[in-house]
Amino acid sequence: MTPDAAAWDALRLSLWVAFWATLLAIPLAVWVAWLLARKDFWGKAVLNAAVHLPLVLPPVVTGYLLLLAFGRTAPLGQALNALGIQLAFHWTGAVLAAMIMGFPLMVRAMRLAIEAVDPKLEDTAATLGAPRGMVFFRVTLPLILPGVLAGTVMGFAKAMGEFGATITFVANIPGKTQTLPSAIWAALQIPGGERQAVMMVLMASTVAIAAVLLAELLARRVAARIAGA
Amino acid sequence: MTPDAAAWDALRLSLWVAFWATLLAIPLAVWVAWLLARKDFWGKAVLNAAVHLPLVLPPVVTGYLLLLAFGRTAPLGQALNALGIQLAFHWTGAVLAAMIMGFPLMVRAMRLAIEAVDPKLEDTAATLGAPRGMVFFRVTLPLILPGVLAGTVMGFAKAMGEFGATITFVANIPGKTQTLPSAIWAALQIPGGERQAVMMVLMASTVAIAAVLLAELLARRVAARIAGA
Amino acid sequence: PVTVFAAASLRGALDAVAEDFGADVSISYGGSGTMARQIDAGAPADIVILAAPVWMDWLQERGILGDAPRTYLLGNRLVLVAPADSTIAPDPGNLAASLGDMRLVIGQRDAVPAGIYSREWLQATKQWEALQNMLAETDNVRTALALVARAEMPLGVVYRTDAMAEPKVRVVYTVPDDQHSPIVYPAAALTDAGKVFLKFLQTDESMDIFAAHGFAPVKP
Amino acid sequence: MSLSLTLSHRFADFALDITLEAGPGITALFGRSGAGKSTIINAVGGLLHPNSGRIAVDGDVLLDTDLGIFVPPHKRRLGTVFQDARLFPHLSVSQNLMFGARYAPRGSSGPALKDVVALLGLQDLLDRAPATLSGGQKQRVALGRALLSHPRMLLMDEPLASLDGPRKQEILPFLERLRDGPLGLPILYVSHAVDEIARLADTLVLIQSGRVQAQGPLFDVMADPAAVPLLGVREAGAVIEADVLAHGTDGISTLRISAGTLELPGVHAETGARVRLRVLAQDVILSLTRPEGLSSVNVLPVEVEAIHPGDGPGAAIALRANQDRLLSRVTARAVTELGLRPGLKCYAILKATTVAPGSIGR
Amino acid sequence: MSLSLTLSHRFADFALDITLEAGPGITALFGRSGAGKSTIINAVGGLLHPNSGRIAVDGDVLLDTDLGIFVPPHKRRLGTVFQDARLFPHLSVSQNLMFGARYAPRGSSGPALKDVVALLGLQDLLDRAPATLSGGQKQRVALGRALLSHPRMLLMDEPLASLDGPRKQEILPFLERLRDGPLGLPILYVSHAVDEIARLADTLVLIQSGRVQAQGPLFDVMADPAAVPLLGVREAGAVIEADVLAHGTDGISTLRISAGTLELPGVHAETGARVRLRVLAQDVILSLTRPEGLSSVNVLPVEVEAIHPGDGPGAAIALRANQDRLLSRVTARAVTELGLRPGLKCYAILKATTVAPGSIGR
Ligand SMILES: Nc1ncnc2c1ncn2[C@@H]1O[C@H](COP(=O)(O)OP(=O)(O)OP(=O)(O)O)[C@@H](O)[C@H]1O
Ligand SMILES: Nc1ncnc2c1ncn2[C@@H]1O[C@H](COP(=O)(O)OP(=O)(O)OP(=O)(O)O)[C@@H](O)[C@H]1O
Ligand SMILES: [Mg+2]
Ligand SMILES: [Mg+2]
Repeated sequence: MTPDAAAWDALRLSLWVAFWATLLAIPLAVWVAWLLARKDFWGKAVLNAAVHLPLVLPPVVTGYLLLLAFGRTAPLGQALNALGIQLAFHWTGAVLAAMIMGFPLMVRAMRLAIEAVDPKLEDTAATLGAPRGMVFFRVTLPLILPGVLAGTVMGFAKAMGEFGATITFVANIPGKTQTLPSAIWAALQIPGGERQAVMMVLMASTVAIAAVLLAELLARRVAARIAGA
Repeated sequence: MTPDAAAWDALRLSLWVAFWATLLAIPLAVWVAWLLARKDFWGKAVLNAAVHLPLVLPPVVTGYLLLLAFGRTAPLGQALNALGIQLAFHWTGAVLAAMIMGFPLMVRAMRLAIEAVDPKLEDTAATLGAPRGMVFFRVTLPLILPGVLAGTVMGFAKAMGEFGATITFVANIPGKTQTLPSAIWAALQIPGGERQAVMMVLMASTVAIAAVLLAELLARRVAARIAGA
Repeated sequence: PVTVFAAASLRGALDAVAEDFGADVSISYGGSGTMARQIDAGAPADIVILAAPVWMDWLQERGILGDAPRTYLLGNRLVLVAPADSTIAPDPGNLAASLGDMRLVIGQRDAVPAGIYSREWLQATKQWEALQNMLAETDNVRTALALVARAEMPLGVVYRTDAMAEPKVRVVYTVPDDQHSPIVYPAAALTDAGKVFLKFLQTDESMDIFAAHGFAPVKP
Repeated sequence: MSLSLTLSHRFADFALDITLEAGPGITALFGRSGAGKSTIINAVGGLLHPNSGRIAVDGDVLLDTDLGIFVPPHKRRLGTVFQDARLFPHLSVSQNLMFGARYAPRGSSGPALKDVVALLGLQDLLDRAPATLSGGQKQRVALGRALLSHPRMLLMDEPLASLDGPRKQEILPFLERLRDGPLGLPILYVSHAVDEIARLADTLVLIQSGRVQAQGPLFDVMADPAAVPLLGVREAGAVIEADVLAHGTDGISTLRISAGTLELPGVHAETGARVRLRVLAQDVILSLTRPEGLSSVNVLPVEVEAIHPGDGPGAAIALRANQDRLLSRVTARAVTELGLRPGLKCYAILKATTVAPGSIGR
Repeated sequence: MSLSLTLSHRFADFALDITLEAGPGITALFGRSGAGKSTIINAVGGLLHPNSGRIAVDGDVLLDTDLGIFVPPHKRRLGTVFQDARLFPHLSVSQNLMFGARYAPRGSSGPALKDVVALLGLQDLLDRAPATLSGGQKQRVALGRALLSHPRMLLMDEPLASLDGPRKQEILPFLERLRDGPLGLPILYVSHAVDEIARLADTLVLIQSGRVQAQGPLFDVMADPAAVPLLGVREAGAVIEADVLAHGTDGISTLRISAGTLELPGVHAETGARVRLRVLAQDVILSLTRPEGLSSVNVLPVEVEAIHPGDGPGAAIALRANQDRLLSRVTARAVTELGLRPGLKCYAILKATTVAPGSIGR
């Protein structure tokens, strides 16, 4: 038995969604992680809690909240719609849902990496004349690369696997918003659909494992360069 | 409107499940993180991929897989049953599901922390006569404490929020396996159930945020001790 | 193409029916509550088919459906199933006796339509109280069915349509349809395309296919 | 160039209260471990925001806590060599070296990469990762990195502590050239090694427990017999200036000082140049008569100016040799036996080979 | 105690090939930056698994790549002081100091905590976090931590590099006492400072580019004029042994060596003790006649054994003073003027204040 066209569609969409979700989340996650790791500011606790919230809430709830915020009838959704941006019931919404669900994982990994950077190295870069932004891009960022990679792969895996929030926010329209997890879920709704589901589970796993191993490889390279091997 | 008794029951159970899931997962996660961070062995890639799998798979699938492995009719489940350990349809199963779902998050945080520990410090401890295990407990572990805390809080938050795998594996037995997320989900399935759901979402969020902030506080203490402030 | 939002338990039958429709049909399956909320939030559906009348009522109250009359498209029956190779022969009026220390699997009592019907039946036969601590509730009927199919639990209450599609279970009892509220699948067309598709679903050919999957026609 | 600095900072168990003025050239900070030297360097570099204070380089205020001025480190242009090397672990040696180059203002100048690489012996290390370097190699890269950032002043915290003697002997003249060359690069230099300081410094600041114990031109602080205990008995000695008269074929040069001529080996300055000589107090022998038949040919008529008995069995004798001041360390017994007293005229014998190679003077 | 070591290891750009034997006492490794000293320390400590080699301490084989023996570091009991302090950042100073105590075998002994704390001046730092220590303070804690782990041998990689002179002068005698006391603790000691090595070492190993250049008893390697260029011109000198005869009331002690008596300040040994004196070649002046009226009272009749002209303008003169060997560094011109030649009898003048305080000898 081979995966049917719908399964391939779902895989394609999932990859697309996960790709964009991860890509868009990286800079934001790095920034939030940096804020949480290095800055003290009013509302830091709130930000920290907010970042973790998608972990705690049942994904359906997150999906509903998204629907409430960005639905076609919601003011925010209407405003965005006026700008030509449609989120609810659209693959872009799946991207948003995947971003939000993966965000805590990305931020945490990057934050840990940032906390491990010796601020003395950043200070040293400053004494050599590098302004703040340059210090970040030439010292901090390269040093946290393994953490960024770790966060990215976690975010990507989560984006590939996200189901509850996605199906609630963008529904499960084959070829349009049906991601692999939604398709798997749908397959499980008919007796005998397990084989189709197993097929798709294997597809999802393969992609995710490939991503994990690729990230691992890259991280090893970075580490090897630092170790001088 | 106040939460009804069932909501309090669900909260109690969720806390109980999350507590055990986190507690039991910590040593295992630390160990796996250490293996992945520090050792090279045959099958490392497989282990790494396996740890990430629950992130990628829709939770329902994870729940089914658990059922396949630990169900009453599964050999493993029967073996455990013979030992008096019951998982399926039991809160212990919810603990297992929560552990598995939170595991990738815990391992990743701890692994990043371990990778940030300078092996030279561990070597130094060895030159002072400390055998491997002691080096781990007196040097490595205290140094990765912030990472362990981060992982723990992620695992705990995830355990508080886990729904899909849990309900598939242990179903929903009010007072026995009905966790807060599953109560929230149920409330959302009833027209007008939103208020009850909001109530429970607030309960879950409060607990999780408290956990996040507590962990933050502890991590700050540890960091302050190291900085000598 | 026609976009259909349909209750998950229609999966299979509805796919088969849609194959014969002239144009492209996209069917987004989901839980009734979720879909109702999605329709409310402006989902691009041409037609919605739910498994629970309450959610259709809810949509109507919110004025989403206009004054288009709702259609009760299909009906279904509740059955008691056991694993195919089990020899259990329960007394439908006293299930507790057959369960021993095992549990009866039903959909969530208040959340899953099949669970609601099951509760009504068990209440009507006065065994709800006795079974209170002998239930295992699931988040949808399919999970309930799977638990019985895998012999995790000896008995479960599911739709007849599910039982028919799953060879690993055996129907041990069909619940009389006067012991719970009628099981009906209300449908509402939201667009003209939806109306066309709804008409198509109601053709005899379509109804035959539904019937072959175990659905019963609804007599208004 | 001048550095003017007032600092006050409190750590849990330590208080720093410093006021110091340094003219152009090299200002050395000398003091025991924990005296507060690195803290000063950090404050000047902008890595420590002191409780209160004012720091100005050439009238350019870098910090003034009263006025709320705090110039961030990257705008200070003070190349810093830290006590620990602090190399960027993700960059190769050459990338570390060139890190600061792009932030140097247009038109600023400094030593060239190839000169620094050659001086520090880094030719074979350019592609290496810092993690693979030896302790001294790391320190050399850190030194090179600071030199190549085109700073307007260098802050150096024990930059040569883990280097071998020969390498130090190569680097010291280079630092002197930086100071004396067209850049006139001023250096704030922390060291435990008195010989390094005595050779390099123009201004010497002695720091003890967070306070300035003595400060002033090197000649004064070094030739002051009262500073002997702080500098260490074996390290005290005067510094005198000399003109190079001629270089002999055997490598011995003849130099003129105000009191006569000296024959010294290892003088690399050109004929006619003015050089600085360090004469350790312990290398100056006193004789009542002009000695004959000695291997030491440098004998100067001197007059005893003052006698400072030390804590131990030695005494520091301040001598005037025409315009120059010398310091001799003799035993207290010798003071009695030779009848040394202020005003006594006698002879100072300087061992030719014990005169530290002088730096080329200004 | 003896250390016997054969090592061969290859890094990308560096090859180490070492065979060395060290008897009891202190074995010094001396060599330029990047010579391979820390690599040897790491291999002995078990932190580097060399490509091939054999290491045995007192016949106890720690490594033998041929036999596949590799004793893990924690079983070697070699207290190591690394070039970088490597303190445990999460532990206080006192916790760092006591880290190794619990792993010491029952009945093993070593210096007491309070002695080490007093010696290293750590009294006020015990509750501090390593991050708040100065560079020298860190190094002192690292030193104390290694001392307190009751090792059977110490490996020290430039342990005093960032310490001030006075502190060094306190620590060196302590190390000597460890070596000479009941523990007889052997030490493998890396240093760039010749004076430290000349004072401490029993065996000296000169390492250059990963190879042993010279090794042997300190006296031999140090007094060998051929080693002068490796040690540095200003650092060469002989080591002689002397008996303390009497201590004068003015702090000057009288010592007997085979060729006569010396009057020296700063000798802290008891009357009757045997001490070791270092006489720098540059501090020995030669005279054809017995000089009179000099502040220097230590004059020994000597015979010229050999003359080694150096690369520069100086020459190293090997002298025999009865049983003892001395080294004098004079200018080549002086060799001619004084007519120095092997067999010539003349007088060596030793400046009393220039003799390095001797270590208490065996
Ligand atoms: N991991 C490594 N990879 C490659 N080369 C290395 C590595 N470790 C050390 N080296 C090289 O081996 C040589 C010897 O290093 P080592 O640290 O033993 O020197 P050292 O004698 O201790 O020098 P220093 O006095 O500067 O500390 C150096 O050239 C160094 O660059
Ligand atoms: N962050 C800090 N918290 C508390 N005390 C500190 C801190 N940093 C430095 N100190 C203390 O301030 C004093 C001065 O430290 P500093 O590093 O300036 O000494 P130093 O003169 O550079 O010594 P060394 O020669 O050992 O490097 C020391 O006693 C040190 O312990
Ligand atoms: Mg310092
Ligand atoms: Mg080294």
